Amino acid sequence: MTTEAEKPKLAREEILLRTILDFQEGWLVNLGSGLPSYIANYCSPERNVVFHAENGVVGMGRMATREEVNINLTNALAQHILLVPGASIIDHVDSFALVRSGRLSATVMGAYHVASNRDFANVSRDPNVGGSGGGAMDMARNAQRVFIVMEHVSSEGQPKLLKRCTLPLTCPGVVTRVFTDLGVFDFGEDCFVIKEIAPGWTVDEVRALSEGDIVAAPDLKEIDLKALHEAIASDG
Amino acid sequence: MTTEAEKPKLAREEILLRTILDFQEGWLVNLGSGLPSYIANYCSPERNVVFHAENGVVGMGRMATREEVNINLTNALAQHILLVPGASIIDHVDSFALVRSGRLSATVMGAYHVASNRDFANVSRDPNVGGSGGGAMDMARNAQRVFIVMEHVSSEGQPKLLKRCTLPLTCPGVVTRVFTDLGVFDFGEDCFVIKEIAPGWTVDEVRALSEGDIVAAPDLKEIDLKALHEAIASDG
Amino acid sequence: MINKVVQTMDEAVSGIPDGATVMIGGFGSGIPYNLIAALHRQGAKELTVIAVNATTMNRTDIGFLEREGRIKTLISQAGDGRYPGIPQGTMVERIRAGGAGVPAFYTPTGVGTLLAEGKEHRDFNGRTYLLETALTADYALIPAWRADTFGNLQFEYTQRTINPTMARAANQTIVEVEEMVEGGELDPSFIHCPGVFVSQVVKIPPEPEGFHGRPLNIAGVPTRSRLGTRGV
Amino acid sequence: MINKVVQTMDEAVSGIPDGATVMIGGFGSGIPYNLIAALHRQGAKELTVIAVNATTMNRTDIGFLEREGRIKTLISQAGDGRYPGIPQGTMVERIRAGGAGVPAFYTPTGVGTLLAEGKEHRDFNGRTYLLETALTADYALIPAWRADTFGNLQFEYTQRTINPTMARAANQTIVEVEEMVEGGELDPSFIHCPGVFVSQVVKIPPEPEGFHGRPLNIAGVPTRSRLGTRGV
Repeated sequence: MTTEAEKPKLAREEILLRTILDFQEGWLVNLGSGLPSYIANYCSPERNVVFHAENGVVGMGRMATREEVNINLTNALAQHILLVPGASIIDHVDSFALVRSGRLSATVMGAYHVASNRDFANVSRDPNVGGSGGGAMDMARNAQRVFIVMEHVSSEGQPKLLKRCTLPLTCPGVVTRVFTDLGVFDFGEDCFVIKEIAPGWTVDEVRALSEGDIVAAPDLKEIDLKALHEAIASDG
Repeated sequence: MTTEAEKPKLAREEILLRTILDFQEGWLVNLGSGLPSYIANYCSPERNVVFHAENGVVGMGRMATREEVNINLTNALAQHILLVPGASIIDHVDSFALVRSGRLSATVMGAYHVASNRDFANVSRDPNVGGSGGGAMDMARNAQRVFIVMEHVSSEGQPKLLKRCTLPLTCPGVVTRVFTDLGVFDFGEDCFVIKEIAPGWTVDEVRALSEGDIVAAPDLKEIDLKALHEAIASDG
Repeated sequence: MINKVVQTMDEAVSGIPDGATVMIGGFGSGIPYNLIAALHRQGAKELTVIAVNATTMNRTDIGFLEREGRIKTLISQAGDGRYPGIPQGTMVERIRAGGAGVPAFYTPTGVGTLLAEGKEHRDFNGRTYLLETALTADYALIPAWRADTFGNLQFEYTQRTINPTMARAANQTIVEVEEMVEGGELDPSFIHCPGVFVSQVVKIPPEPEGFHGRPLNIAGVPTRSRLGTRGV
Repeated sequence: MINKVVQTMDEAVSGIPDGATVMIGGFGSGIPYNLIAALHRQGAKELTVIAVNATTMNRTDIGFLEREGRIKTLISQAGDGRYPGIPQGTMVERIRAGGAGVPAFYTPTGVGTLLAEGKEHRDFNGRTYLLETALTADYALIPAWRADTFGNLQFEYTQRTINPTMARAANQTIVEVEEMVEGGELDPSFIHCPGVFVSQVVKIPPEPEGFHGRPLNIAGVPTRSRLGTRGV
């Protein structure tokens, strides 16, 4: 935890932009609460990615402006949203039927802890008191891919990429990929594999802010922020 | 089986008319295949009885005439029907969810056998081969009342009110009331209790055409066909 | 068909006794603010409340009921230390089971978590599932966008959520609606909840009865944005 | 969103291989006559067919597939001596479970009958239930009344039946539709089946491709009777 304060990390928006690049045409993607819920604001309809909100939206668009608010149209966080053309509304039960039956190409959510055995925790900050995490357990257990989007260390400066989670699990053994403000992480044999790294950072510097083992991918590359902004801007 | 051929029994239509008199305002009633499916033709909307067809109709009306046919509007037997004002369509799953959750005030269906222990059989004429009877098992097991509407003896002259069913059961122990062309039957301790009898018939004559024990209700009365026709006619 | 219309929110909830089990609808949107306020005024206590939405208690008025000690048991998807919490998908499926005559079902959700402790685990086709049981209620309080006088309901957008499902899972369902039309005026093919599942329907008055002056709509902004043709 | 439109029934079913499990929709109404005819022409065999409607086989053209020996296994609600039969409510709930990620559930239906023999019995709250398992498929063939180009579907009246449920239970769903509109033209609040559950959608041609010249509509009578307003 040495150079942390001095070097720039990815901005929150940039973590989201990098996550969007992983979405493939035709995917159905659930956006979790917090940071991920803003992904629909940045991802253009031309990508042909359909966003799901678990309260029953298939085809969620960006957040509504004050003038666009309809009290009967929100996401699962009660944020006022718009729909994209071709959207449809389903009921709450049907929405989770969709989730459980494995229709989600990916779910994107935040986490307090991610472990190198693909476990993750985002339901409770109290090690002794569990929680349901709303729909997080449903999404995590049943989506085809679990993408975690988060800051690399906690607001108290503690590592969040761990050997083992010490908070109550949301779901064991399911995380596919982690996007943080320091890089993009896949998984190896009980380790994280860093595939992309924030500009100016070294793997050892990332390791210093992590507890779980971090292995550098053979094709490790630096995240090109300029290209990232351009790729997303071209959406619009 | 002595006087059977000579005495008039209730006409099929009259069995249906008598059945309708049992319906109370606000009831939701499923109409089974065969004879019961025509009940909606005779029962006026003013009775405020809502008819259910298990393919997903809540508020089934009479059969459609040739000019009224819509290929996308049938009952569960593929008979073209109309809807009453205020009807709604639900899907097939929701329709049986309604049935299983006990929402049906009554189900009306035919039977090959009804036994004095309230068992009945209408899924198969082969004692060794069962069948599902379509939705009959669902309706019989879960409706608040099971009304059986049938001729008192089979087309081969065999009794259908039995001590015990010898055909595969649709559901054990559920029949509430039986309407035949010879009378209206409730149940006592392993016996049928005849509550109303066809004009001109004696209880012994009905017993002769039954196998199960028949007990006469203290208030046994003769069915008043004239009043029956008038009561229903006033619906129209 | 039976006319289900009653005139006031207070009349609609007047029959709810102490100790009743009450489902309260909505999640994010679709919350029956006026009926919750009426239930608050009505005074019933020792209630068992089943609400997916209770995470946002302060915003739903369920919180008012709770702070006054009127809720004996709260069954909700989110735990807060006092309540254990239920995965949201499991919770809504349990309500669905209640209205579908299914006493119990298996779900993959929650396996390997604290919430699975003490639950029956069972494998089907090589995957592990948990047994979960149905939820039913004496009453459901829900909103709808449009009703006919027979209680047939339509919901707008995400106002729908768990509401039509609660109507099926409760013995009696009381509905507050934005618009009321004559019985038979709604297209039978596009009714989200048939009137047979509805006991009482009340039109929301022009000046909402919202608890503590809560506005039904957000002041100063349009309440509708139309993003597609409605029906035909 | 992805455009799901294909031009012909034959193209739509061309990918169905021998040995596939195929759900075929409808019950009384809502039967995909044109897709069944195309499947017949296509030649796939050793099929497992799941159809609630197979009691009326002669009228649905599933009978043609069967008489030619193309069906290895038929799963249907009505037994005919060769097939054991499934209570209709249990059958549709099993399909629903397949599309809902529920591997098994309990139902009261069938207890005390021949169909309960060999099944797991279990009591909940003093009542006995049977365990039943989910049904899923590789393909579903269904009709719809109206689709947009993204595959969002609306059904008219009892055309709906099991069709939106099969779309959810099958890996790929192929739809024949009476009317086609541009993507986004349907009201999002009144879509019976979202396009994410649909793989391909084909408009029924003016002259139906019905097998053996079967007319899609009954000759000489109007195909529509309007009994209520549609939507708004």
